[in-house]
Amino acid sequence: MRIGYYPGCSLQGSGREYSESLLAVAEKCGIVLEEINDWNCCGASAAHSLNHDLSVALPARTLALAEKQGLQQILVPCAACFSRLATAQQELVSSEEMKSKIADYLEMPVQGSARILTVFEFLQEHIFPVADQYIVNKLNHKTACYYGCLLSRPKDLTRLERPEDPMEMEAVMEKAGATPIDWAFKTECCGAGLSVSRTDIVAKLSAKIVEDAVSRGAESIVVACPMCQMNLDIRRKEINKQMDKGSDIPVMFVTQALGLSMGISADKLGLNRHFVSTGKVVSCVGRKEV
Amino acid sequence: MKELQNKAAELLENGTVNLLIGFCQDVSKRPVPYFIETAAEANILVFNQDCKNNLSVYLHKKEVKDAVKIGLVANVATLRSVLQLLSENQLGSLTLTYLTVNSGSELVVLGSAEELEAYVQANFPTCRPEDQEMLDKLNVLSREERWAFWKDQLSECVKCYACRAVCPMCYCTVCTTECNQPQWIKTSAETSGNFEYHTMRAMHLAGRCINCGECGRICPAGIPVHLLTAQMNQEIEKEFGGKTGFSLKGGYALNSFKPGDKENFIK
Amino acid sequence: MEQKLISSSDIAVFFDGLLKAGKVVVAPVLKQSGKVFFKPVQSFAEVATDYIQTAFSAKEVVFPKVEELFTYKHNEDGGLDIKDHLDRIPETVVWGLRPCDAAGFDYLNKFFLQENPDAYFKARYDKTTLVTISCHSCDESCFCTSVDSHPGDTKGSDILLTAMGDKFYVEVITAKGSLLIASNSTLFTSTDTLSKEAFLAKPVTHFSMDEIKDKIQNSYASAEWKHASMGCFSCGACAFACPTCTCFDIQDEGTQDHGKRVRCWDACGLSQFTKHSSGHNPRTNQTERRRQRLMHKFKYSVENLGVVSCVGCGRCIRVCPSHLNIFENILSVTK
Amino acid sequence: MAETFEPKIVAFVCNWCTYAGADLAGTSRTKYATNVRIIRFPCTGRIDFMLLIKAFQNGADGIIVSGCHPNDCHYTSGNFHARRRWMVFKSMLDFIGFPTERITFSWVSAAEGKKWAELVNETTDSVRALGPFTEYKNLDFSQFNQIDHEGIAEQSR
Amino acid sequence: MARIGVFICHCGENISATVDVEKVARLAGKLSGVAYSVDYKYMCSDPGQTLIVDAIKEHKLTGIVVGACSPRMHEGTFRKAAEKAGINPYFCEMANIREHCSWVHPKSDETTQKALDIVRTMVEKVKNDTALYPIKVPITKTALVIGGGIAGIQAALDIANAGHQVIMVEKTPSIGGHMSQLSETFPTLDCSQCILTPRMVEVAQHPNITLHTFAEVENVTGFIGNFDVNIRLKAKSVDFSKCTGCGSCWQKCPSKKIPDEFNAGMSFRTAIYTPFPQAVPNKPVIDRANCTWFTKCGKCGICAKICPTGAIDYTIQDEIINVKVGAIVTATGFDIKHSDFFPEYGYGKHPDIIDGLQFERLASASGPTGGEIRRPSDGKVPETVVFLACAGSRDKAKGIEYCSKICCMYTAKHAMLYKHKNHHGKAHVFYMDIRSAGKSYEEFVRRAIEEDDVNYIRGRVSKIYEKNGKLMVVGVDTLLNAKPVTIEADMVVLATAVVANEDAESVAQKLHISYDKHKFFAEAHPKLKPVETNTAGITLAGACQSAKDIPETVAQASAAAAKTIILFSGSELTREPVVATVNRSAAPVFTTCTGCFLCQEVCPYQAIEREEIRDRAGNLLMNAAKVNAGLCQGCGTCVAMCRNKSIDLQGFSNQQMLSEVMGLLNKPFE
Repeated sequence: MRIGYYPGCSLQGSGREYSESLLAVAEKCGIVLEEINDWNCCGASAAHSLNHDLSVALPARTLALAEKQGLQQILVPCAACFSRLATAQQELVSSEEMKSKIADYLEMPVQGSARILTVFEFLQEHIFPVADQYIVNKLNHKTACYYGCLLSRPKDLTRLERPEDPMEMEAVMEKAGATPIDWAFKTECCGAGLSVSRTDIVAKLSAKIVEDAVSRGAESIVVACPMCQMNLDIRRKEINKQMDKGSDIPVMFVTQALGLSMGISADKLGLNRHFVSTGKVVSCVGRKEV
Repeated sequence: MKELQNKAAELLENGTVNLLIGFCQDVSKRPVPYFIETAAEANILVFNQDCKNNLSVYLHKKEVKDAVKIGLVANVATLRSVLQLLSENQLGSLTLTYLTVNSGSELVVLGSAEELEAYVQANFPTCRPEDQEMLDKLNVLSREERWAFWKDQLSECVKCYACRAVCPMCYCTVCTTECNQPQWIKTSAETSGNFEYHTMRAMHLAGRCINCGECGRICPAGIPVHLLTAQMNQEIEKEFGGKTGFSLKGGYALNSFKPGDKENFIK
Repeated sequence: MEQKLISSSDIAVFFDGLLKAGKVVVAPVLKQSGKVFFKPVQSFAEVATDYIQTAFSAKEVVFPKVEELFTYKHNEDGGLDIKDHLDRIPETVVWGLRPCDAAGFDYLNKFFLQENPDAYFKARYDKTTLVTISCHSCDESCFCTSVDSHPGDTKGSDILLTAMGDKFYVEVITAKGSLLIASNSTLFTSTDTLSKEAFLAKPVTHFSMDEIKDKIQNSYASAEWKHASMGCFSCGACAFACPTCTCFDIQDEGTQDHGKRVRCWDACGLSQFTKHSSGHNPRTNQTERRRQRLMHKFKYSVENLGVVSCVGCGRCIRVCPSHLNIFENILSVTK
Repeated sequence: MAETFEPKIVAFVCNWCTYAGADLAGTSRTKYATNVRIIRFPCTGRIDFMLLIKAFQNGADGIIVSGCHPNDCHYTSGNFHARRRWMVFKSMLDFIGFPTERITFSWVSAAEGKKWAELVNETTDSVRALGPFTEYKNLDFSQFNQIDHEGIAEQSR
Repeated sequence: MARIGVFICHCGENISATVDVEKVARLAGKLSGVAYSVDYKYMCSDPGQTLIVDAIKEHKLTGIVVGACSPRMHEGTFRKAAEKAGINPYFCEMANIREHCSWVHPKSDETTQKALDIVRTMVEKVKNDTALYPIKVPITKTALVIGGGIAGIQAALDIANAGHQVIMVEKTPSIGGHMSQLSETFPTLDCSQCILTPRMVEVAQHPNITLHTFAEVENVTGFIGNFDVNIRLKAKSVDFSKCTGCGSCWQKCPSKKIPDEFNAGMSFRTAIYTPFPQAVPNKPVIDRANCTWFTKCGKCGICAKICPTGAIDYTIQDEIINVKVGAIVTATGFDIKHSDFFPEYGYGKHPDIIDGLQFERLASASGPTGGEIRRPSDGKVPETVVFLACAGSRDKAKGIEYCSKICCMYTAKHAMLYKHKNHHGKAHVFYMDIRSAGKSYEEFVRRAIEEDDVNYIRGRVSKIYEKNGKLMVVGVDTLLNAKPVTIEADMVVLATAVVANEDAESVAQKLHISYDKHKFFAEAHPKLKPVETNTAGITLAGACQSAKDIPETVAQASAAAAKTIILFSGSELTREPVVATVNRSAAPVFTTCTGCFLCQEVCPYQAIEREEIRDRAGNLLMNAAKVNAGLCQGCGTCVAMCRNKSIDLQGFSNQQMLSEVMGLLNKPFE
């Protein structure tokens, strides 16, 4: 089964290591991800607040290209990109009128027929079946799985089993040998929407998240969204200011964690590129039971 | 062919069936429904593309009912009608064995209603292309053109009731056409009476007809009556879902309803 | 009987002449169903030429599938006004029927007009002239030669046309016929008798009436009837297509205040045909019904009217849903 | 013809809603066209499509079929079954090219006297506009009764 | 030959003002089959009716048409008149020339013509009328009450006190239902058990009531007046005839760790148990699923040893008894959603997030804490309690669009009870709207807010999570200051949605009654038949139909009882003969029904049965449909369904309807 791959901008910039680690894991498991040729911006954060048609047309173009490429499945790891593509797809399939309108804009046919995979669906369906034979070390430590907004909302789009208290990421971390904690801020907002205009608010919101995770004894925060990762990682200074007692808890991508357990080198997984050192986690590879 | 004949002989031999309904050929090689009671006769059986007759209609015949254990040489359409009939509580008194030839032209013997259902669902046919073509043609015509078409066609109807006679779903002991207290359908074969008869027939078969196309094939006046029911079935499947002659449970669209059924045509 | 010739090109002229003369001309017309029907036509152009046999016989002209016997209407003082419409029947020419159909008319004639004649049939028959065209082709269902007829038979016709290359050989059989010719005699040239053989179809002969006449007498009890009829669906197709089936049913249509009495075709094959109002039905099954039909054609009509009432047109074979074959049946029961 | 033509319209209605609705129109003296004749059924579920055909065959120019709104059926589900049957019947007629605009399906509750009056007026106007329904009546002039049928048709009127 | 009489009424001026009644009468007289025709000022008046009666006798009329007002008005009147004159009342038809003609059209020839058409139409119908006779159905004057909650109790007592036999079936070992679990009841705050238990005892002791606890209805056949019911008496393992209810057995029972249903799982009971101290009957049963004797085949057996009267009998088996009843009251009650239904509130992970029923038990003197409000996790008295009205109710996303109706009130009550017991505690209530429509309900809520200073916050709660021993309740206050609020609570009470019982569907199917998409049983008519069901003879009482509070439930129960008593008031049930019939005729036809039974599926009343038709020798010839006149309500849906007209509707037969159509179009309207 061919699987298309849409990285989107973040995974080439601030969230490079997400892409790197994902590809590394896929490679390890012998799965080829076909990048969609000439893919374009998904329009997240800006388009939908300015022009509805545009917000559909942008992701639709990518979908059209994928169809041209003959892909029935597309993996979209970035939470924001996923949200945009999935939304666009829904609009296309639900209205023939919209479909033809967009097709005119794009000057190429678009069906929106391809299946768009979340990173979790990808891991469950394609990695899990083969994972065990590649997992070499246990990532023994307590970890807080953080989903944020776009991975859990709206529930019909993200298809999580328990949208209010998802467990998909936990499943991955358990595979990696870590112990997910039960905490309260899994799906709270990290403030990404304001990450340019009102960094103070971002800090406040993110602080709550870090605080709760730490207070419940987590040694790492795992994410699957480049924005979450950026906020919790890059802005740690501001965040710490908001907490009575700062924290250096590392924030990594779920794929990095999985990569580690598969014995892929920290560098290859881009763990060296974080602001908050990920040394702690790397060091718990193969550590005794917690 | 040989295989079929042997199987038939065997079934008659070991008493699985008392009467086997199949086809033989007349001098000009046309398939003729044939009724076999002894293994000896089995060697004249034939079964090929021309065997279009829907033999299930004979299951309503008294002589056949009396034989109780019946073997039926059947094409898929025939099997579908048997399935539909079972879902309508008919044929209860019979034990049926079906002999058919699948797409791989190998003999298939079905001994039970469940096997029958499974086979039909696995080999479920789509609308015959020539019919579909006709339907599409008619549906794009203007209302007046369609009226003209059917008026011209139905004016030829002589009310020989062959369409009714060959239809396995027309199993009523007394048809409405024969009710005269009150007289629902004119006896005379004048066009308005013909309209009356054919609309009624189509309504009674809508959602029950299994599109074997026999009524159209055998009409001595060449009226494509089967198109009426074919069209109705498509409408019904579109609006209410459900296929005819598809399962033992039946599921007749016209005696069920959903509160949300289409009603945009109601003021 | 006189013989004439007419050139193929003049046929159209003659034909349209009849129309001009105000006659209703009923001729074979090809319909989109691919079948050929007798229809009143407005010009020779409409007439079908290439056909073996029409879907239904021409008997409709003199014995319509629905004959309006009369209309009735209540009047104010409680009485009933009754009108028949015989006076309105027009002069009609039937064009291009086959010799077998014409032979059928011969039988109809006997049936309806021997002793107490049927006014409705007579009114139509008297105003009808039959222009028959002999058969140059036939199919496996044709068997006229088995029933004392042949593709060039003049029985029942007023005029028989036989295509001979670029001209037609015209046999004028009856006075009605000569009257028709007279209407445009210039188109015709006289000739002496020619042999039609070369131009006629050669249908297979399965038996001869002489062979079966006696055997049929004691065939009533034959076991073969069952085989001959098990496949029968009990529809009326054969009877309605038949040129000699004359069974009918009389119905009143309308309300107490006004309506009409009609005579409609009926068929002995229909299960209700002999049903009594009590619910009892003397002919309980299809075997008896089919036997009745065939015996009537080959035995009873011979006894009652002195003619076999099957003309071998083969329609019943062509239309039968389960391809029951009348001559095969006759052969099997007279074995 | 057109301006003097008054259509004959038959209304097939259920006893519990539309018939009562028409009664209400009466008790509240709502005036409406005289062209409609009501035939009363216990329930729309009882209305046999054959009766509609019969009505047209016997000279109706238009037909109204009306009953309780969905969920209001006195017998809970009669109108639901009727609705399906109408839908199929209508598309059946459409397919044979029958002018279905001559049939008006409607829901009129016992409280909708006004709606009934409007329904009658609208239907009367639309059918009047369509003119007399000769299409069906002319069907019977079969070809071999070579006689002047209009004449007879006229007489027997 | 029909001899029809036509009687045209002037209705004073009402008809004659716009219709030329004389003309109508004159022309109607000319119609074929009409033997007599006359017009008169007031047909419905005594002289008018006498005129009809005399005319029928004098002119030997076989049927009459009265051209007057709507049949919905006077059909009865004139049919009586016809009967008086000695003809079958169903040979009388009314031509509605008032409501449908004279009142809605101006004075004109058209109007007169229309009147004539209407009359002619009915004349045609009368010609095809047949004599019909009222259908009599015998009645078994015993009622079955399913469910022993307050609804069932009320209905049973009412019916029994009217002097009829009642059989009550209760699923659990004791009657009492949810009401017996409640602490105090709004708006009076009187103790629930104090008002309920006397009623329970009354039931137990009533001479007309047979009580079957620990029993369930197995299946129901038959129809109004004649139901045939099988009841499964589940094996109690205790011989009640011997048991004195001393209780020594359950005091000694070793398996003590079974969650106690009565205390909503907040305490434990033993395997042999009486649900609660005031249980009726107050005798124990063995819960075999948890009894060592049954789970560990034959081990233990202590209760048998200890029992002074030797009432314990492990060999007792389920028993099916058959009863015949004339009417059934369905009072199977309701259930509530539990905290595990709410992901946003932690999927019931936290023991201190409880539902309303659990709080009732905490507040109840007979509850696990003896009436002190202590939280389940550690038994501490909570300082701050948050109450959530509308947990699940009125929430499309949760699939529960409806309002559970009782939550607003009992939440207020809960808050009050808490405050009364902990004066310094804080009670917060999150609510959507306060729905306190009911006698002194609003006052009650105001009291909670004003006197007991309960803090009402208008807004919903988005999530609850535990943080260092506190429950963080994150919600929003939508009023005035409209901003998110987080309350640190020690305990949270969810007023969870009222839902139908798990087994509601199967019960409905057993009874052949319909239910809505939420599995609440459906009433026959939302306004005019709120207690009847579509199955004649079966009524509804209480929350099995929709969420209700106690007074409403009791009222409906009494209504259901009244309906039953009305049914029992005569020895026979007389019904309009307007019912469907399947034709039958002499051999060899028997019937034209082909037995496809498509009619069976459209019948809303399960009135169509199968009949086996056999010849004299008893060989099965065919299965044919047969209408149960007791169940048929005469809608005629089956008639239009029947392809070959084998089933017909008396009073609206095919012949009648068709001749109406013909009669109507018979003459042009000019």
